[in-house]
Amino acid sequence: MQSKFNLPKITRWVLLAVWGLFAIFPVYWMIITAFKKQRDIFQGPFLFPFLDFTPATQSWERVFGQDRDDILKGLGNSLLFSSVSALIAVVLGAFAAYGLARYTYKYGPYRNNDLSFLIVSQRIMPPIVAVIALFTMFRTVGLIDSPFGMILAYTWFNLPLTVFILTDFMKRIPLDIEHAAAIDGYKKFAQIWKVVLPLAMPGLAAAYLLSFFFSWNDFILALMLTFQKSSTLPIVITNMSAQMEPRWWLISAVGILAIIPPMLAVIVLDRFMERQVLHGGTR
Amino acid sequence: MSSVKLEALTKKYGDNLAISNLNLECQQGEFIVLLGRPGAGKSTTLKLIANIEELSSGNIYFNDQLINNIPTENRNVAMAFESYALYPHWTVRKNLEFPLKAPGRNIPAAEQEARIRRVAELLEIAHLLDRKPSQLSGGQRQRVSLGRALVRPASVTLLDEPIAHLDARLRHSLRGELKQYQREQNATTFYTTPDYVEATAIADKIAVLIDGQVRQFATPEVVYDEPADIEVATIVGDPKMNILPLAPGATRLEINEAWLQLPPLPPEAGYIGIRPVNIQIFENAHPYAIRGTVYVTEPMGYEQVIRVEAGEQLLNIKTLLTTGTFSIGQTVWLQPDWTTIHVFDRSGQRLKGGFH
Amino acid sequence: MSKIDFWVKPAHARLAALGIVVLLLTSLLGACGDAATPTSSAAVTAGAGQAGAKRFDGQTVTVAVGSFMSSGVNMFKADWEKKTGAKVQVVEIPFGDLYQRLYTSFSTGAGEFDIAIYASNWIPEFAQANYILNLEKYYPEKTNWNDVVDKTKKLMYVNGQRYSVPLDGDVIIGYYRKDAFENDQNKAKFKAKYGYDLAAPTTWQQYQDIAEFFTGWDWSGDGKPDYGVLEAQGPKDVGPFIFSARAAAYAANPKTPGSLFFDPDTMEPSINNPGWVQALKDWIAIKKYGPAEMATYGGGTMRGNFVAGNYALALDWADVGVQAQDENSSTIKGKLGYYVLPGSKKVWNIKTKAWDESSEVNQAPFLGWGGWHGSVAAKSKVPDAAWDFLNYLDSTENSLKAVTTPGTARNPYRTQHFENPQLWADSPTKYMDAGPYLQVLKQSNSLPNTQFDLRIPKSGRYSEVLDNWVQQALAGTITPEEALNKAANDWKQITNEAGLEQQKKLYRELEGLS
Amino acid sequence: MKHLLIAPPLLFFFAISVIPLLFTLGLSVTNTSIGGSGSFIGLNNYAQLFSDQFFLRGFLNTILYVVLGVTAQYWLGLGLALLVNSMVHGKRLIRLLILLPMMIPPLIVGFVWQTLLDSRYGPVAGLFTGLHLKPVPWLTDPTLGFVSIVIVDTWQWTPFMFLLLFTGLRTLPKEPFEAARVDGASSWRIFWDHTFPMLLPASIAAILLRSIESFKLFDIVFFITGGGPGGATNTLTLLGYFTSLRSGNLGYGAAMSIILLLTVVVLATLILIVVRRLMARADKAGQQALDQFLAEPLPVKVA
Repeated sequence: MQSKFNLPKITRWVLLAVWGLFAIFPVYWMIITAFKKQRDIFQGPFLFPFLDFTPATQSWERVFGQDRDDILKGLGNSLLFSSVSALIAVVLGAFAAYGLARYTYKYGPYRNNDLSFLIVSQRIMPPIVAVIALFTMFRTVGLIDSPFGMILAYTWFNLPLTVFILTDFMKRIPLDIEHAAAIDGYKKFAQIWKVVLPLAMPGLAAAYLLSFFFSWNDFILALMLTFQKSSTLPIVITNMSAQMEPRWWLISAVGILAIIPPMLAVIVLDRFMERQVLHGGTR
Repeated sequence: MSSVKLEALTKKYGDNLAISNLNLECQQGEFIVLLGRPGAGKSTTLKLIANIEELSSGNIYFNDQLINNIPTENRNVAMAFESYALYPHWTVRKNLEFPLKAPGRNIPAAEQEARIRRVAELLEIAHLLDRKPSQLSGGQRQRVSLGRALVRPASVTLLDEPIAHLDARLRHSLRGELKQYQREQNATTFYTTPDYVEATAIADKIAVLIDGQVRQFATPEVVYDEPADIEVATIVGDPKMNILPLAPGATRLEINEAWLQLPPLPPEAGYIGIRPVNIQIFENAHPYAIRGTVYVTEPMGYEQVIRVEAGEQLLNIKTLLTTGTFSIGQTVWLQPDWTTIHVFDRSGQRLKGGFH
Repeated sequence: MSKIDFWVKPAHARLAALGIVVLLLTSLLGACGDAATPTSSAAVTAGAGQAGAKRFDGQTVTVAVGSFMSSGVNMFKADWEKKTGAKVQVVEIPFGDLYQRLYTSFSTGAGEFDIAIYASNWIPEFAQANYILNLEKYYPEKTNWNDVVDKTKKLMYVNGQRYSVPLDGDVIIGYYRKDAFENDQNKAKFKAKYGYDLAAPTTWQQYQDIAEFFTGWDWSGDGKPDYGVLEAQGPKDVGPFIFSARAAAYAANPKTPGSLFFDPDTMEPSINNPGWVQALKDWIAIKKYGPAEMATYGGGTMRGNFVAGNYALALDWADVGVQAQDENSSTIKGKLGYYVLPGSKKVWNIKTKAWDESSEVNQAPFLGWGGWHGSVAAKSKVPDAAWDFLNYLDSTENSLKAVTTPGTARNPYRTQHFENPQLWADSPTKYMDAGPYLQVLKQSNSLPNTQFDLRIPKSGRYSEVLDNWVQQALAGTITPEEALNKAANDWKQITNEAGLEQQKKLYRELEGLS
Repeated sequence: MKHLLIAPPLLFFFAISVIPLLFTLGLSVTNTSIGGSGSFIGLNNYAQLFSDQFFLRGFLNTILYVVLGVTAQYWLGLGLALLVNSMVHGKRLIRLLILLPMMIPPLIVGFVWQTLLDSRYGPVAGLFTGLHLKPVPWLTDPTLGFVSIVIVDTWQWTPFMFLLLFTGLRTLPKEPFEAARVDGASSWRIFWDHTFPMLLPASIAAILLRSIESFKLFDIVFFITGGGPGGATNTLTLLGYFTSLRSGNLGYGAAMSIILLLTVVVLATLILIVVRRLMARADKAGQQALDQFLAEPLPVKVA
């Protein structure tokens, strides 16, 4: 639409194709690895099933056999923690971003910018060492290895991200539209819920996806804060992994399963990201 | 459907005074036009009434009740924004529905539908109900915005230049219908515009806003015939009134080696104003007329506006097209109708009394 | 705009923020302390008196285990549960994080685990800290204790008391490609080039010769040039164990027992003596006989690669032998030969500060990492059941089943495991030629100069430091001498931090010097 | 009301973030280690850090990763966002494919690239030998190892930039672009005069967040090179992890984390000062254009 780069169509497609190849090839590699025997991996490079190597179902037999319960547990937990925590982080983040975009805060010497700093600084802290303290805190309040604890941890982890991303989107929503909702008889909360949030939809969708991805792929928090019943997929994968023998075929198979939920999330949320929601609202 | 009283409204943005000591009182059901140039404080006044902007000081009464502390959503005001402020994520129908469905309104579904129909027909947007704002033209959006303000009963309806971006035909037809509609609804309406023609056409009363103050608040006729000061006089009327400075104690007007005898004026008179329609123009030399050169001509339908350079003055003259054809650079003769002049003192205030 | 301003805010504002934070925190912590009175108590010992009830009815035993060891536990879980009425909950912990997770869990309060299954190297540290139970009171009921290999037995004692149940035996051995070694053409060529017969190497020099010989040409017949050697030289992996195993031949002098890592009299690190330096030089020298990526391979990658078939020599625990039997991974089933780690004819003597040379080869097999052992957590509410489960895992029958099943990570550690190759051939592994394999393992476990790994507290830190510096030398950024001197310096610092006398006492005890 | 809005993140800050921060600060002045109690040693850990060549190398690496990686990711992400934004067909699928690398669990990313780049069984090496070139030692040469990490990081995280910039693009108003197009401006000019400045807030958010994440770069290095060869690809978080959690030297590891934290704050501040300059300039240019646009055309005297 607006910023159309008037490159020739061919050039555009070529550029995209180059990136696409770069982006997709490793994924392709993962997919075919899931159908290799271990020795095919190390005798490669084999790129084309049936031509280079005979596809094997070894990995899938394990995925649907002896490892099924672990994988299902990991998938279920990851899905629950990631989707719920991302939702909470986005909703809370949206409200906070709205506040930072629309109001002036003054807590002692702290203004809006200091508050944003405090919030985003949580993200700066490298989790590697913090996890030990987190572990102790979680244990004190009995949240270790509990779904609630994990959702809390991921919400904490992603909230700074969502606040930061969404503040910009909030600032772009014309004030008049909100005022219109007030005039039309709606209280602040309803204004935010019915008008502001839908208009921040591309931002919300992006923030949700990023939060989802971060929780989905988190390793260190899950490592420290879960034992068993709340272990997530990355932990399950790591447990299957390479220390003893490089079961890359098996890990790849789980990897294929692991990208399905985030892909679904993208497919569902993509339409919102694309929307040029603010167009047409104002002069 | 309230009477409205604005008492000493003041709005400051930092050190800038946007509205200073603004007073206004109107009856229930009146159609008030706030007329003023851009930046005069029209929109701000509406926003203060709606409580979108916070008052710096002053009081607002609806039906003689002080409502300063009542939040926007409970004031029961309707408003059409200059920026339209449509909900871009909803269809036109949902946009119109939204105020009807607000908590506490309890409007039956059938009535909602009827109101939407009625407004959509009035504004000629019935065929657009299922579109989203981004699929509308600018004019269509403005009509939706206006529709959203009109669709529901409100204590006060605030319309911020609601038809400014419509095409001429619609603008014209809507003026009348809008007024009619609001009268039917018995709605108190505040309407802003910089266009005096529109203001006169639609207003029960015009409030002329200059520098955040009401300079004159009266019926359109009074504002036109008896402008309170030079600034009001120049805002009201198109093309604007010719203002000629007078030398102290002057008894005649001298322009281009000719002079015209003035009617008797009070001694404090500093300026006279003559509306463009009150100057006759002749192609040939004429007694009791001053000479000038045509600077530019603008035909406007059956009329024309001619600007004439006369001495140091650039005078606007409005006359019928049939008066003659004038070309740039042509020498013409002008004759004011002294019975219609307005007289202002040195500070620009109108001097009372007729000089006809 | 606004987003930017906060970064350039004067510092005092943020300092003040920190002040507030501290205040809040202290009050918060106080509140937590009051609120967190433990309410969960052990309601598990009930049921013991009920007639007809099974022994551990209603009890739950939670087992923490390093990830890839879990199947060696899981396979016996159901049977034991049926037998005793208890429940077993297996908690898998990613291998690399096991130490830290066990430690945090042990040290920070009510234990999540009743049983920990972990490296025997950590037994002394956990025992000293009283994190694990002294098992002496249970051992009398153990019937198959005597059968455990001697070296493995020693791993379990701290202060003369047993703290663990053995589940695994870890010793590093050598592998070679029998098919390539037995090829007549190769034999002839090798003899012509090096002047001695091609056979499993007995010294590191031979090892290097063989590696050189098999590098750069296609002796495996797959159309691509092959390599002489594959070892796990990658950083942050098993490198320190492999390197120590190589150093033992040069630095574990039978005349000065217990001096491989430290001078037991002074706790002066030995790792920068000429013996270790020689081992490091050797290790660097074989780089060119392996693929370039060998520098990044950890143990797992190395195994997968080796059994896929393009390498003549390798060093590893017993695992390569097992993995080679799996034809999904391996092209070398039946083509594998084994040898006790090569030795050296000169050994450094830390007392005389000279090489002791002899015509005899000094062989010093290395018990790297020490093997999986199980301990009962000191805070376990169900110690009896926990012991019973561990004992069940180590029963004569079960242990044999475990060590012969692929993927359990349990390697032979009982005399009986070594004695009947036919059992291996009949097991799920379908081990081909188990005889020589078991022979070499048994021998490596029982040579008089077989060396223990470093087992004193902070062993993880010692080996991380060693790894860091050795990696530098491998990458060629510093010389071997420099690297090991720096490592030795860091070791001194670690020892001092942990308390030199304390470390020395324990080191001597664990090396059997007292 | 307004206080309620920002209460949750602030609450999280005080309830969860501050404790680990203080805990880490506290640890960093002791010699606490797993398997032993610690005592106060003042700033010794910090002093030691600055003579620790692994730390110094890791520190330098971390900064280079951020600078190179984030720069590459930003421009690539922006380019992709513009390309996709201008597409009419197939956008959905393309977006999904572009986002794909971000969805893959870190351990798998590690092994995929490790095998891809392996000179023996990796297809990249296969490509090179196919072209009769010598295999490139992607992972075993210190410099190339470093470059490889940047490439993988870029592969995985360019989608992050893309996502934020693309959604940013979708909320820009249409009118200035239409006006500029009517004025006959070239795509290039439109980009520099309008798109880029208007996208700056979104860009800053994206760059800042990505930088913060990049400073914590861990899993890619961990799974691909383990910091090797010879520490050439180490990062501070990787060192912190091994120091604290693997070898249990908590005090020293905590000191590393604190230094990392300070570095991020300082560098982020610097980045933002520069960006703010840029933005101020862009604002000024925009303001001038606007002024010109608003100024009424002066009445032309026709002589």
